[in-house]
This record gives sequence, structure tokens and C-alpha cells, in this order.
Amino acid sequence: MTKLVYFAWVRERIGKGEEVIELDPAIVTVGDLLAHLKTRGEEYAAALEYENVIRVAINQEHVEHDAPIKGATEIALFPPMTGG
Amino acid sequence: MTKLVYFAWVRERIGKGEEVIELDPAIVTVGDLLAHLKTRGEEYAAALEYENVIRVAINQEHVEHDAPIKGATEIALFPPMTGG
Amino acid sequence: MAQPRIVVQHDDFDIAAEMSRISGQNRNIGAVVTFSGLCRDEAGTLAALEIEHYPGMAEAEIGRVAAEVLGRWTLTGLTIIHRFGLIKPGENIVLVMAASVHREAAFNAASFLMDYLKNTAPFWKKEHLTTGEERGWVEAKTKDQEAFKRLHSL
Amino acid sequence: MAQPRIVVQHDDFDIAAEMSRISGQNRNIGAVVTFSGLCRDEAGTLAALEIEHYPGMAEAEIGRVAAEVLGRWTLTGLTIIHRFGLIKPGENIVLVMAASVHREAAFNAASFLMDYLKNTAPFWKKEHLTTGEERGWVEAKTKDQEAFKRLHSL
Repeated sequence: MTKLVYFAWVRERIGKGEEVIELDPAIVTVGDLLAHLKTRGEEYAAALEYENVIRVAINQEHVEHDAPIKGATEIALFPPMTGG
Repeated sequence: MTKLVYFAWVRERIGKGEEVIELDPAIVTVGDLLAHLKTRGEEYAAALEYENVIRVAINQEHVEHDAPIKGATEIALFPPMTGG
Repeated sequence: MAQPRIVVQHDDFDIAAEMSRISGQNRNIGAVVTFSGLCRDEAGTLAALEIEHYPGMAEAEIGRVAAEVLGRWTLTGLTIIHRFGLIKPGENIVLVMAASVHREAAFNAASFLMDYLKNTAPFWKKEHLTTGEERGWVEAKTKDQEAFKRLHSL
Repeated sequence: MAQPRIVVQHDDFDIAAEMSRISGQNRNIGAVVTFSGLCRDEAGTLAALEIEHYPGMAEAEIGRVAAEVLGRWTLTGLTIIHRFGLIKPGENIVLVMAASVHREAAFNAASFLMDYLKNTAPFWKKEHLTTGEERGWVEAKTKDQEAFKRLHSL
């Protein structure tokens, strides 16, 4: 089981802040995960429409879209940061 | 009559903070003034020994050594600044 | 130097207290550079900013940025405070305070830290207008996004 | 912006009060960069700095530097305070506070202002040692002297 967490407009479009899901072993990279999530419903498709702007962190560290998700206990999806 | 003011080690070596002197009309530039002051005694010669490090301000604005002193009411001589 | 001081909180901070804390650590500090980021009123149109953050990762990521800065410049103290929640115009959002023996290190460290922080620390701003509407999420500037991509080669 | 605030005094200053003063002027300030220059203890050897200044010219020259900075960067506030007289390790010597809409202007203005000020404002430091002796006048750094010469082509 993997915990997914969402922030800002990704959270708003998906309609929840977090969820725990079972990931198929065929989902190897972050890119695979994003493609899979888009099939879970309209709200996911809307949230992840512009896939390449989505930032991803695994276990609270930024990763690239080709990073493997093996070993992830928490995967976060969010828009580009606007702090500071 | 022109007021001369001295700061930091220039003041200490000359032994006073200010004085008012009558300047000969042949003293045209700052450089002429420095050369003249050096003839006024050992303490002046010691203060102005390394003439090119001496900074000069006329009426409270930095000037170069070739600046004319005409119109000066206050001429200041001091070492390079070390504020900030 | 001691560990950097990193705080993520809703509450406001006290610059004078942070200054005493950083300069009290060491009597050989010659320079303290402080950056305060404030909430602008956008010519009277903005009622408040709502700042969302990723608890845990926010602190961890600021810690990674601080470690990078401490590897590049020799500092005698470093404090970073980032607020979240509802923040009104004129209020503080972020504080970066860098102390060093000579001023160049503190200036460079504080400036670099802010650039880096904006691009990598997980905070997002939403604007609430004085009309009562939400203008929505602030968009990341293109130059900030490009800086992030250079760092992470996405 | 309003006139810069320029103060030359013996008394210490209050950073929090200066911050309120500069940010209270305008609700569209996004960034305040503060430089505090402190008296170092030089590894315990320094008892105090004695700062001599040229009254009148000190204020005038800081005003000229401030005008130069305000011509180069768009600021919403600028404060410069320089102390004189006897100053002990850990105490403040100088404060530069620059406020702007975006952070780059405030950082660049504060950093430039300090470089410029060190080279042209008529202040001189003498060191008093913990042994009771005077070490004498602090020598200007070669790079500061060269910067002054470039400015004034002496």
C-alpha cells in the first residue's frame, strides 16, 4: 500500500488531500503512476492534464518523472512551488 | 581665510582638528595646498608624508588632488575611509 | 557554526529576537543580512494570501537548501522561518537571516537561499481578493520554473 | 518613494522600529533587505572600536550614495544609520534597510550601498585592545581604496 498526498490545485481538482492505494507491480516509474492515475476518473484527468508541470516528491524528496517508485511509502503530487 | 579640518591620523599627527589660515593666491590646486602645508613644520610633513593616500574634501565633497581650491570655505584632509 | 535554525509555523516571528539569537551565539560576527518577505496588497486588490505547505517536507527541503548554502559559504549563523495559513497585506511571510565575519558571505548566502527556496520549498500561495472572490493559485514564474528544472533536470 | 532616512548618531538603533517605519509607509512592499554591521571581538583581542566621523559631510555623503542607489533601483523605502563614538564587540555599527516590490532590487541596492558607503562615507575606525593598548587606526583594505580611486579617478 502506498500513500498518495496532493497539494494546492492538484488537491482541489482531485477533491481530496490524500489516499492510500494498492499499486500494480507494472507501475514502475513516476510517469507510469501519473498515467495510471489519469485513468481513475475525470477529476484525476483534470488534475493531471498538463502532466509535465506536475511536481513529484517520493518520501518528501523531489524526484524526476522517470524516477522509480519502488520503496516509496509516500508519494506527493503538486504544482510548481510559489513560496518565499 | 580658509578653514582646514583634519581627521583620524592626519588630525593626530598635525596635533589639531582644525585651523583657519590665509592662503597665498599662488596656491591654486589641492596638490599645491598639500605641498605648502608640508613646509609648515615637522608635524605637517609627518601627516602628509604619503601624499597620494591623503583624501581631500572641499566644502564636504570629495575632490581629486588636481582640483582647484578657489571658492573653498572648508577643506578637509583625512586618510582613506574605514566606515561601514 | 551550530545547526541552522529552521521554523515552519503559522505564527508571526520577531525579527529583533531572531537578531539577538543569531548575534548572541558568537562575538565575531561582523555582518548580518536579513531578508523579510512581506505580503503585498497588490494596489489594494488583495485581502489575504492563503499559504498551503507540505508538513514535514517543508522543513526537510529548507534543511536541504540550508545545507547547500552552508557548504558554499562560511556562516556563523543561519535562520530560516516560513509562515503558512492566512496572511494579510503588510504581514511577514518569510525570514532569512545569515550571519558571517565579513559581509559578502552573508549577502550571497541570503540571496542564493531565497532564490533556491522559492523554487524548491513546498509552499503554494492562493490569493483572496478584497471583492470577496478567490483569484486562485499564484502561478510560478517561468524563470522560477526554469531554475527548478535546471536543478532537477526534469 | 519618500526621501531616504539618513541618521548619523552615537546611540544604538532599533531594527524592529526601523522595520515598522519602512514597511508602514507602503502596503505594496514585498521585500525588505536589512544589513547590520556589527563590531567583531577579533577573537577576544578587541575591547572597543572608536569611530570618528566628519559631521555634516558624513550625512551629505551618505545622501549622495543614497541618491545614486535610488537612481539605479526602484525602492519603496531606504534607511541608512551609521553610529560613531565608542562601540563594543557585539554592538551595532551600521544599518542599511532597503524595501522594494520584488526582492532583487532590495538585495542589489543594499549590497551596492554598503560597498559604496565603505569607500566614500567619512568615518574612521580606531581599535582599542583588551590589553588596554590602542592598536591604532584600521587601515583601509586595498580593494576598498582601489574602488574609491575608480570612483574618483585620483
